[in-house]
Amino acid sequence: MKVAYYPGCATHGLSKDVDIATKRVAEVLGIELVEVEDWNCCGGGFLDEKDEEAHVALNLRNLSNVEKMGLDKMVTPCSVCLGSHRLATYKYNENKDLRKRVNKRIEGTSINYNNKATAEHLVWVLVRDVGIETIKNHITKQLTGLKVGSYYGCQMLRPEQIMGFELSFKPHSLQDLISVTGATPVPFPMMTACCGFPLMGSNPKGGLKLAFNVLNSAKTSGADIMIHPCSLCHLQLDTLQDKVKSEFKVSWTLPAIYVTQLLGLSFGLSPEELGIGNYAKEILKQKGVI
Amino acid sequence: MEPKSSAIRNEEKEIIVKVKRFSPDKGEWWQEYKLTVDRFTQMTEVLRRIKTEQDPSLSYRAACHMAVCGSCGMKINGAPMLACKTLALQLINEYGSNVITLEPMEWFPRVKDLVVDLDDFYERMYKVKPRLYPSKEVLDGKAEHRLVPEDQRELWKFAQCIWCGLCVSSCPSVKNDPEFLGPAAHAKGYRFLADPRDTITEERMKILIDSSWRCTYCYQCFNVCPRDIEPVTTIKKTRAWSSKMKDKTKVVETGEKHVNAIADTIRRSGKLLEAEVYLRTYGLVQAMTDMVFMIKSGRMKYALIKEVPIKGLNDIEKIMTLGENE
Amino acid sequence: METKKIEEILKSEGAKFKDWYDVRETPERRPFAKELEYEVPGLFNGKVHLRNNGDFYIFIVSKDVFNWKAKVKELKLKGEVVDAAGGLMWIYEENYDWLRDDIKFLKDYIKQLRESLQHQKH
Amino acid sequence: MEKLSYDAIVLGAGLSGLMAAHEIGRDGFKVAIISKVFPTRSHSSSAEGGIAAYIPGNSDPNDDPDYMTYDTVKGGDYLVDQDAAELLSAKSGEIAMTMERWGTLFNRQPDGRVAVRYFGGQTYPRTRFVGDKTGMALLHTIYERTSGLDVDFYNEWFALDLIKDGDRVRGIIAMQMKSMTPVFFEAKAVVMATGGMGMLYRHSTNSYINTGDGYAMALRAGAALKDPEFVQFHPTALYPSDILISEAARGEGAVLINNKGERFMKRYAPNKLDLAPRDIASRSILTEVKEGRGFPGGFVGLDLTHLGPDYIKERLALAYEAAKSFSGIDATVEPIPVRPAQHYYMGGIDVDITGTNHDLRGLFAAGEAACVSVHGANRLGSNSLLETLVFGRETGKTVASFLKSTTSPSSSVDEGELEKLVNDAYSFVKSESGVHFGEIQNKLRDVMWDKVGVFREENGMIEAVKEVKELRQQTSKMYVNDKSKTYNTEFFNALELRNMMDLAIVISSAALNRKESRGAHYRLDYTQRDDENWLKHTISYLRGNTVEIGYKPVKMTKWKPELRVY
Repeated sequence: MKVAYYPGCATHGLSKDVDIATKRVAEVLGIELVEVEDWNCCGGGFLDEKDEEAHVALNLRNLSNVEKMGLDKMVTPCSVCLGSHRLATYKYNENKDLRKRVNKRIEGTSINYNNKATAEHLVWVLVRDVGIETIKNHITKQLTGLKVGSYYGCQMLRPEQIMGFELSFKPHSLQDLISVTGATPVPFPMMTACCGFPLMGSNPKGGLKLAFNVLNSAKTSGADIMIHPCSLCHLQLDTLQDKVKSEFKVSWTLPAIYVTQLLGLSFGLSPEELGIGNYAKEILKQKGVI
Repeated sequence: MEPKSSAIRNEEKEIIVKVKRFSPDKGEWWQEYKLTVDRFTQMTEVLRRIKTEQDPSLSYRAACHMAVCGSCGMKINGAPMLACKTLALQLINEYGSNVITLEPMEWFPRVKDLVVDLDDFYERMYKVKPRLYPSKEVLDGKAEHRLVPEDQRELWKFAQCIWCGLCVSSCPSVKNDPEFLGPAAHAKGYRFLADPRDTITEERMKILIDSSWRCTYCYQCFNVCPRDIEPVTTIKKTRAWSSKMKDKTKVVETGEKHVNAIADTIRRSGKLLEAEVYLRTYGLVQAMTDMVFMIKSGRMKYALIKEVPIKGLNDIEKIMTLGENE
Repeated sequence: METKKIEEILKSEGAKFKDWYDVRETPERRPFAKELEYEVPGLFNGKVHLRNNGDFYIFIVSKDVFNWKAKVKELKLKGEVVDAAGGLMWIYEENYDWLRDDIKFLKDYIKQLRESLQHQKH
Repeated sequence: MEKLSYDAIVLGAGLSGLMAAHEIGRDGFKVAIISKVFPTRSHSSSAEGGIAAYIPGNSDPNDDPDYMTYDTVKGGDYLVDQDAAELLSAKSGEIAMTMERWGTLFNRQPDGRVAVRYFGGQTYPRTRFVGDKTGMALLHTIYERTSGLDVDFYNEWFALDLIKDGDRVRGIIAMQMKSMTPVFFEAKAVVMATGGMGMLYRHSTNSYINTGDGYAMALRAGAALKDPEFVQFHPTALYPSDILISEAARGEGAVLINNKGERFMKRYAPNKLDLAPRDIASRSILTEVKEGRGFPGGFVGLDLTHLGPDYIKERLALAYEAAKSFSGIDATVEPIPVRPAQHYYMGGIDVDITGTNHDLRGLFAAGEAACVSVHGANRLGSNSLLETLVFGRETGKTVASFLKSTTSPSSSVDEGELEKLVNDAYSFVKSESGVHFGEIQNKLRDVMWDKVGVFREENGMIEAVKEVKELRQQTSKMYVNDKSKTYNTEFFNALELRNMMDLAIVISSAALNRKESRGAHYRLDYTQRDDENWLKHTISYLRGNTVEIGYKPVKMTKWKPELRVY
């Protein structure tokens, strides 16, 4: 299977381990990830507030490049990049006044979008196109005994009318992926709540509290570790472990790893090959997984 | 003759409705009802039939049964929805179970059964001065408003809030931050802020802008709004007014720095340069402090990756500059 | 510049018109457009609405046409009919040539309409 | 009992109530609005198509207010008071522009002025609209405006009864639904703006809250209802939710079909076919169903499929969306299931064009609750929103001048009588056995639909009167299962049912009495209009168990009755 691959800025930056693990896992599963030719930033979920037309146009540029590559599916590991592209095409199609303004902007650029290429989340491709059964065939190491919180976050699910892969209030894609590794999925009350990352740019205190709410909810529900589907959740939930610890006076950590990092472990790949971070390694060691 | 319409090939199914009931004297309990529905049965009709045929004591609100009055907001199978806009059989198919749960909306205090006290919601709406303040000349009939169709379409999209409360009930920032007005109030506020017929712009900016930077962009309001008014979109649009604001608060200042840094780095390289954005948003001191966490988590090495500008910078320049000249 | 060109076209098509005036959303705001009222004597009247960004529309008011909306399909107009109800019709014109051609067309159209009505009466 | 004093009480917070309160409050009088729902939940929000308005300088060049009046009079089958219709037309443009000034986001022409479109029965286009949610837009505008004024809102308060002293209105007893506390609202004037009564019928496009409370309270206090037999049925309500599918659908070419796939309107209206007037179309659909050519459940199909998906989504957006959301039907591939449903009540509390009732001093009414006789025997589309605002405002002005010239009564209201009214209401809660409201209500809705519905005839209506009387008898033996002292909706539903019964007896008796067919009142045994004997308004009072019927002449100014042909 060949799909266009849009890593996004964070996946090539501070969340590089998401990129590393995703590529390794895709390789094992026989998915050919072709990086989108000369891709640009999707706006990071913020640009639209400053300039809506620029946001739409930037995202159309990526999708237009995908079309030029002769592909129609653009897969991204990052929920914000996903939301950004899908919202852009939704607005472009639904709002004729905005469309007119965007068309003015892209006049004379390389952009030529024909509504063929769409953005999809890596998890959707894994669950729907590759299939749980196929993934199962590649499992070499059962992660038995590991309790994994299934954290969905926001934009892989919402708005449901634009994402549409699964019920936003009753998702199960991540639980399915956890189950296949032999680990125990731990759904928890705040598994679809916001991690607070988008609030860090304006109200970091509030953002941190949201992160704590999520981690605490997973911890209380019995998770050892959690997986998530987003390069920005990754920064928030994993990097801030110690900040949360000191700010909210708790003794535990609840590391967050990317979904493909968990899959990779069950494919027998080493934590180093998957770029797994320090906090997670510690827990995985404790639990005898590595 | 076999009817051509599938409406005519109706199916019927027995469902079990589990209602989370409550009254101040009896407390909380779950109650089950069984009834047969067809593919057209709205959840408001399910409730009406329970009430008139099985249990008259069940309390809920409902009026228009066409998603314009906003009375029947509740949690259906855990999701905040209007009962009228939800078909019983569709739920059963989507959730793969013939059991449907009904609960009152979250966040608002319960009054009885599915009825909640919406005063908190209304107060939020009144805070944004939810009415047009037209110019005196127009009110006196000495002049007439004009409003171009493009503006009418933009504003009408956001003006269709039916005060149902679903977005506020499911908003994490409402629960997290008392200074945040909530999604519905922001939609209402923006609808007037951006209305060229309004005259109290300064006051509206004071009411709305600080709060707008307290939203966490989780898209839940967009997700649950039964009228598709996209409150989060109005919050984004409100933030754009920050540059016109005097006496900015801390959150506004930080937020603006953050977004400007994002826009600048994208324009320069086509990519979002995280390290630079971080530095410009929080300043050097905070950035140094936070570096400790970066090192601890083991991702300091990634912070040093040097991103190469994209080749098509001409495109980016064009896309982003035109916006400033408009 | 734009106003002069529109005036020239109206003049050449035999229309009478008054001065341009500014339009704004409220009296306090800056104008977003200019308008000019015209009349093609004995046939129809209306105004030209010229936006600050250069977009312009012509408004046709006719006592002869019962409902423009029902006629849209048979009108061979260059511009796009953006609104029509009863004797009122708005056309978006992309350029001056379109404006000129559409006024020409409508003059003929209404003349012919009257003739055919006369014909029916006889 | 706690007492609160006001100059005026407005009952109902829909368009007419809010407009009336706005006018009263503007004159500095102390006014309270009492509503059993939060204002924006009122049924005004369900209005779709638009509000008719002749706006000078922004209307068809051939149109003028006289054409508008003529359309209204003819549409009402000449039972319209022509002075009322003239007032409606004359004030239409100004009221629409007032709403614009207050912020209503009317659809626009490219130059930024309010746009206009055609609606059924209009000689020239006059309908001003906000997409297909005009009622919602207007209601929100006027609530937003009045909520910023010095007007007291009592939302989710349920009114029990009108209090009078001789023939003078003294106020209202109402109960806060949350706490169930009864309060006497003392006032010199009461405006009934309580809306319609669709819940009396098994099928109705109305909200669940439209239970005719105002009509019943007025009747019990001794005021008359005018033309109570005139109930409008709309032919195309969505099955089974009875959400209105606008006439615009058939205007754009949609076709009614029966279970044989046959375009059956050719049997009933060979020329106009599917564009036949509302009453004829309603009768035709029900005939098909009765004769076994409907679909199981009792509906026919409204077929749009031949129009093509793009056209449907652009021109008939609401019909498309409603069918999808509420019936799970994709109108681009299969017919929309429709059937007639009660839609509007032309009858109402007898008032003149100032909104004044002449039975009780201090009683006023506006909107659907009132019968100003501006709709006659059949209302035209786009005229109801207009009526609520024009006559809401007229009524408010009348109340303000009434208050200026009226002194406070010297005696105070008999406390014992107030207590008795509350106790009567509470008797349902106190009873330990009897019938539940739901059982009686469902029976009532069946009787009204089957026997005082689209088709009427002598025997059926005699039976209806008898059955309604029996049900009304049972109502007094109702009991309320829920004894809760918090938001006890069962208790309020029981009181609503009591109101519905008082109204039902009047409707069925008046319908039996009128021996002709006119507008929405269609009798199989008298199929023609009879101007000689029946060009007059019915005036009906409820005295205990009997309905007393009298008449009033129709006011004519310019337009003599002629055959109603379209």
